[in-house]
Amino acid sequence: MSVHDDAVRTTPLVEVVGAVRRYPGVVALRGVDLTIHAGEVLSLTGENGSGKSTLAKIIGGVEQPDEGRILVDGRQTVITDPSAARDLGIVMISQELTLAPSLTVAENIMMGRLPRRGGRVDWSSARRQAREVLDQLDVHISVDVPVRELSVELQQEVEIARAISSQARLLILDEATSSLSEAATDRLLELVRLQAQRGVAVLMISHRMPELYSTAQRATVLRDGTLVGSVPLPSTPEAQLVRMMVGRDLGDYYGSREVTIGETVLEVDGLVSADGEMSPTSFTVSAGEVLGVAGLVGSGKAQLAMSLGGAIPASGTVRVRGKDVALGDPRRVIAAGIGYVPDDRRKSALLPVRSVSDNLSVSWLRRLGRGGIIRTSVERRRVKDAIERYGVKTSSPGKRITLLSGGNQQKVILGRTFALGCDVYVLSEPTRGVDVGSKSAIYAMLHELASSGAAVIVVSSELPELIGLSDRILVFFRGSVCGELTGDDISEQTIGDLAVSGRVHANDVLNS
Amino acid sequence: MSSDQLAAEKRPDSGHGGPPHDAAPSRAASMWSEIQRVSGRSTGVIAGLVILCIYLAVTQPVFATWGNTTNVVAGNSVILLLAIGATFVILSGGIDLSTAAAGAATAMVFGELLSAGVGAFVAVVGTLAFGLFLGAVNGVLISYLKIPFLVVTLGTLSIFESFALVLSSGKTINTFTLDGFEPVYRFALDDVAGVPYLLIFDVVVVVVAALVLRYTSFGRGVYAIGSNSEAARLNGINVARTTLMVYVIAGLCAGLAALVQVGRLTGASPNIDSTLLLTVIAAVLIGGTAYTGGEGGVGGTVLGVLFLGVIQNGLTLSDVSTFWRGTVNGLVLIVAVALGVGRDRGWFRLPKGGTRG
Amino acid sequence: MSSDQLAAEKRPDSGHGGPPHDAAPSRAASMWSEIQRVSGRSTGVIAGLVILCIYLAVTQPVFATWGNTTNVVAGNSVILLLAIGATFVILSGGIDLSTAAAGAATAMVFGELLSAGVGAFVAVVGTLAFGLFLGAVNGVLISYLKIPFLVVTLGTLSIFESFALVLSSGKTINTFTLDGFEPVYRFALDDVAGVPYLLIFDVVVVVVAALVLRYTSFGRGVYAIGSNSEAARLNGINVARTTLMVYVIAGLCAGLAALVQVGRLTGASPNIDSTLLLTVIAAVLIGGTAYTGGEGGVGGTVLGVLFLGVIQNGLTLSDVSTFWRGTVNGLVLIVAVALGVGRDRGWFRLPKGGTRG
Amino acid sequence: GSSSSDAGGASSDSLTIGYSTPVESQPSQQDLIAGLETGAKSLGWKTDVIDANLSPDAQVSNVQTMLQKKVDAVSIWTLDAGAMQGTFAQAAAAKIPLIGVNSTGDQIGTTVWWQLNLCKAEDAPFKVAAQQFAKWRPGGKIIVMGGPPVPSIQGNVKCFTEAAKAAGLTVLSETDNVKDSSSSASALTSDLLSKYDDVDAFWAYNDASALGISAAITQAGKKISDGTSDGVIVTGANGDTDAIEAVRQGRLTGTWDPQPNATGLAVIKALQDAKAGKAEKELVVESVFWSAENIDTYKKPGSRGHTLDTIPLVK
Ligand SMILES: Nc1ncnc2c1ncn2[C@@H]1O[C@H](COP(=O)(O)OP(=O)(O)OP(=O)(O)O)[C@@H](O)[C@H]1O
Ligand SMILES: Nc1ncnc2c1ncn2[C@@H]1O[C@H](COP(=O)(O)OP(=O)(O)OP(=O)(O)O)[C@@H](O)[C@H]1O
Ligand SMILES: [Mg+2]
Ligand SMILES: [Mg+2]
Repeated sequence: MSVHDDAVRTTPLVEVVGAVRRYPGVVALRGVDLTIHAGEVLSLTGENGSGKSTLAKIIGGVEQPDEGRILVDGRQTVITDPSAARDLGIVMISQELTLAPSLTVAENIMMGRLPRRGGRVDWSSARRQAREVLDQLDVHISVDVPVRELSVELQQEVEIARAISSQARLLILDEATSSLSEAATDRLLELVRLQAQRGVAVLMISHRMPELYSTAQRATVLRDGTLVGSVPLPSTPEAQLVRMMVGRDLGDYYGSREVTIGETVLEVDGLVSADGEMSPTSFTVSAGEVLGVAGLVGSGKAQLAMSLGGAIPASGTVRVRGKDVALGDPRRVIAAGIGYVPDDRRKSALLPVRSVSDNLSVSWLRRLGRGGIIRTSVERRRVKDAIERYGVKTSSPGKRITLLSGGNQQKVILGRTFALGCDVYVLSEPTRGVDVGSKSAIYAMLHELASSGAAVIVVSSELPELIGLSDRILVFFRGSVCGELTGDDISEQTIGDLAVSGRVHANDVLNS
Repeated sequence: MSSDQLAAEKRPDSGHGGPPHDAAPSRAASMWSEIQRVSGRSTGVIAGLVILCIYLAVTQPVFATWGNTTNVVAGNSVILLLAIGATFVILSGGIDLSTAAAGAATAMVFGELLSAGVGAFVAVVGTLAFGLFLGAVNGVLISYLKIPFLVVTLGTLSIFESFALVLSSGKTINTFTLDGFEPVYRFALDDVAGVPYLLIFDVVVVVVAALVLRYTSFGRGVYAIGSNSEAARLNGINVARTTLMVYVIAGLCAGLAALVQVGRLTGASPNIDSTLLLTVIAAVLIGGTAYTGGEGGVGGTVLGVLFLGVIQNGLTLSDVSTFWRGTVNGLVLIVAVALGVGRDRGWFRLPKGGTRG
Repeated sequence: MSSDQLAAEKRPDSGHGGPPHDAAPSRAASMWSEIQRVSGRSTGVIAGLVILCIYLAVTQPVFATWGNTTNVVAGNSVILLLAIGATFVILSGGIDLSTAAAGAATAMVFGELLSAGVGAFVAVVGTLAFGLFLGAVNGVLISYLKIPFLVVTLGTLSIFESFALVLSSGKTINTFTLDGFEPVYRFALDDVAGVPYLLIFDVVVVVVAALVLRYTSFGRGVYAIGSNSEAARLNGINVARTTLMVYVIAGLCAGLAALVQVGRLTGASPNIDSTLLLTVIAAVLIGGTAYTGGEGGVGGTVLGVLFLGVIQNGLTLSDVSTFWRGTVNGLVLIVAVALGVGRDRGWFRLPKGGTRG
Repeated sequence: GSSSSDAGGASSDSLTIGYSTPVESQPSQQDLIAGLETGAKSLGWKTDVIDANLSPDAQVSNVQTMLQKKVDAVSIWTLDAGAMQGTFAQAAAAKIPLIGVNSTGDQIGTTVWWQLNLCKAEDAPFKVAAQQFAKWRPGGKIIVMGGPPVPSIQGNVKCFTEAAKAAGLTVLSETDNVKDSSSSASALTSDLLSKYDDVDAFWAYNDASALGISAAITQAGKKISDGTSDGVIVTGANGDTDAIEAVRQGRLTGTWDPQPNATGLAVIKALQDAKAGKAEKELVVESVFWSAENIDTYKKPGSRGHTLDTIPLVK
């Protein structure tokens, strides 16, 4: 706490006054104030589309406010562009990854500040420095591979490495943890506290309550581009914070349902991913069941989802309602009644230059008419339905998807899949970047899908979510299922142990 | 490409080539929204086109005449047809460098078929089939053998070119007196009530292409692939087949263009106008179709072709010296597009903080 | 573009434009890794090149002679120089369609300067300066006025072309007898101990370009912008200035190419070889530089130029009929690249589950 | 008699003569090469043809290749006479005789000309053409269509235009078919016709353009005149087979035939003379104008019975 107290007395490191940002069709910020002190960890929260990223971008020099001013060290400053922000010691990890896919890890980490010797880039020291940061983060990858070849999580780690290795006075993390596993998240949060102790100010945007409570000293809440208020953490009760964000009580967060397990819908037998990351895996899921899949990064849980979704080539047998499914071909997989939501939204889900409407209907093309002819009336109707039903915040269905806030993009991706009326849903990190309110809405939808007789598989790195949702949990360890948990056996402890060591420690078993 | 260029080619408020959104189901309305969308992407070109036409109408009395208008149409039909094929390809994220060469090759095939004395119908069908075939060659190499499209179409460009030369050992086939040519000749030449068949044909082709792109799942697939082919694949779109189809369509358009070409010239020549390829691609891009794919449409392409066609026509009428033509041509082009960019960046609005880029 | 094509153009194991993998700081090591990287991207072309050379050496006694080798080098220097400029542009994610035209324009300026009798040094400097200027025109329009690069370079293509014509009203300036031409002529013609100056010069230019791209922050900026310009911008790389620089370099290369051209032809001609532009771009892409930017390098470009040059030389020596040349040319090109793709997709390995795509 | 015995003597030591063609795929070039080969064969010589395919740079390399192949003589049709001096110098340095075809240069011994590329003489084809036009349509309005802006073509355009004015004709417009294709010619013409619909005649620098013009005229609903009949007069040059047919069918008033096949023979003759030490500065091959009047007497280039001794040369 002491750090916090000192901070309050000093002049704020950065102060935003009455920031307004208008976009065609929306006002993202309507006169928002924000102050952050050196050595303080301030969490900025609010619903999807409430303006958090926009505010962050304004501080980071990526966007210019239409009105309002910014004071740095009490002096009014115009942060013209990202490099100006850097010079002020403001470093930001933006919500969308900003890596150069064809360049190496080393170069991405050192981008814009490659060490020079005798006028020429000193690669050996560049690679050494990159190495060192990654070690701090306890990430063990070659600094010489192009980031294109890394998983989302590792790419996020590279992004983080870049940020913390640049001597920042203010560090902005816009949902930096959203694509990190629990373990990686903990490491990052530990680093954040460390930085804070060193007097670095951290502005942390996140939808994950536990993180805020474990790390932040204050929370500033936005709703619809207006400031709801700032409250001290962890003293403020979660319910109150959530109420500030959503404007109502959420009640039973993860929701629940009358679990009625029906006949077996999905049979997986000896499923192997061609890349060898996942060794033969077998299990079944029944109608009305929600199966959670846990595991560390690289444990093969991602490959399970991708194989079932037809995203990567795989062998083995998969049956839906007794019918064999041809693997490695999304078309057949969908036809067989499997709906898949990939975890890498940017790379494998969004149609970037297209509208919200197109991003929804791309999943329904076959259903929007007969003989390949699309009935735009049906299309418009369904798009409208989906936007309402899944609470997508957009000024019009014609708006370019990439102009939506991160969470709203995710809702579009989920919505188009849920609307397919499939037998089996395979959802990889379904609530990545989604706000608390919408999360519980999505959980409700998953329950609804399940109760309507679908088999739902949720692959997630958020343990609370898994535990809250799943009737049964498979834990992956080194490429194969090392444990299956049901009922009371399901706990952070057991899952954690299995994921890390592949076995449950005796004492836990005793406890349970 | 730099984000700025991206910004310029895919402008934030530039709408998109997809289905009409806020449009009532009625055709009229959707046509209107089409126009809005096109104009959104190509203000500059429209403005430029209007200004050009006014200028020419004033300075060149002939310009505004119906006769001259039909000239422009007839004189640019070949470019238009090729450009429509190119639009499909570019929307899907590719580029077809072989399109002009394919045109020449199919033209020669048409000539040979006629000289072989097969009737008009067979000759026409044969030519179109051959066009399809050439397109399929590109398509298969690209979509199934996964050879980069630039390499493939660069290669087929020179193969088709040489094929055209080989067929008649470099000579132009004079089709005028060949029986079977008559109908095609009439088609390229005659009109109903002053409206050339060519004009009608062009309109039909454009409308069909626009409808295919907007109201069929194939068309939507083209946009999806051009926008993010992995996402398209995961949503059950048959990427390989769609890509193949796209190049086949380009081949078919080359076939159509060949027929018009031969019909107008009453001869099939193996020599390719070296500027044709660039003109075609230019027309598509000027029309606001993003060269990175996923965005644009035939509406814009028509604009692009008209724009370039009118410039040429104007240069001839106001007979600008051969040497200076290029300068005028280039300046008009850049300025017109700059107008559009300027509009989107609000150069013409009162200066206000935060014009982005 | 479809992911398949992407896959094909940026292959998983295709290395990347970045620093040497296991770069021991030593030049030798980094050169070696450079070679590895290039070969990683362009197996097919290397294989094709080797096969071609062996075949020609066997069938055409003249081919393997030093005289013919220097002939190939000299005959492709212009293409090489333009291609190096184009490599910078394409790496940054752009394309410069005006490069051949810029070459012609600068050549004419050189001719005029010589005819004006300003003396070799001034003429050369003046020409290069003019090349820089043309590049700067492209660069400013693209990076600061944010006009799409395709439109800009398409426009300047025809402007430069027409400028070249205007300068001498279409006539070729015969520089042979002009005093001041002598040094340039010697440079284009003579050799030291049998090694043509041109060869030495080419090597120097290539090495400098390679070093700039790998060991200067500007060079890295070019890769960063081409790979993800938004990322570059967020990391404080001056996107606009780097983009400008890239086109300026292309202009400078056009100037150099012009000097070599005039030196070889002993005359400055305003007429542009219509295939030059495509040849230059083809060389860069065949060399494994991804047309989407951010990946590749001059090493590959050299390969590409050699490959195309040797094909041409081979066709001439084993005098293939003109009509068939194109076919051979195209086939060799496609097959060579297909070899590379095939290797990466394991067509030549024992079939193993899950070749992607 | 005697010259043929020279030939006999020559054939004893076989020579290889290289020909650097600007663009082999053009029919007239093929005829020229055919003539070259017939001539060479009749002396037991060999030919080595290399195509520059319209690239001056390639042409430079091609000549160097010939020098490496150690040919005994180089004949060349320069794409760009202004841009070959260096190459010529190299050939001269290698003591290899140079025969130019429609091309000159300091080191070029003999140049074989197409008559229609020369404008000095009173009976220069395009002067004759101008007078012909004036005879057909006294004081008529004409349009002149040149080609790509290269000196030789511009020379021909100038030659005709001046003669035409001198003959009292009005030149409505002088445009260039820069793209050099029939289609671009017809596009240009359509535009021009909508501006000058009272035009009497078109003169085109080559047949491709002329045929494009003719197509556009028919599309504008006008007739093509055979000279005497009414309609628009259109003449081209090159004597391409499709142009000849067009003349037969009345779609072209006439075309100037430079007799490329004979030109090929003339190249061999020039070299023969050079060996015999009686080289002339230039040989001019007669150009023939084919029109309705004489088209029935037309023979294909190869089959006009020309030999090295009966080349139709302008004295
Ligand atoms: N470039 C843009 N053009 C138009 N609208 C935009 C643009 N960027 C953001 N918006 C809109 O501004 C609003 C705020 O977006 P912002 O990204 O700040 O929300 P957020 O709080 O970060 O949401 P999330 O938690 O999902 O990231 C959203 O409605 C979004 O659609
Ligand atoms: N935009 C949407 N929002 C919500 N649900 C949707 C949407 N689009 C499709 N669906 C649902 O997905 C399921 C599959 O659609 P499908 O068209 O196959 O069913 P359908 O009975 O043929 O629908 P319709 O009768 O409208 O043609 C249906 O339950 C449909 O209601
Ligand atoms: Mg956000
Ligand atoms: Mg239905």
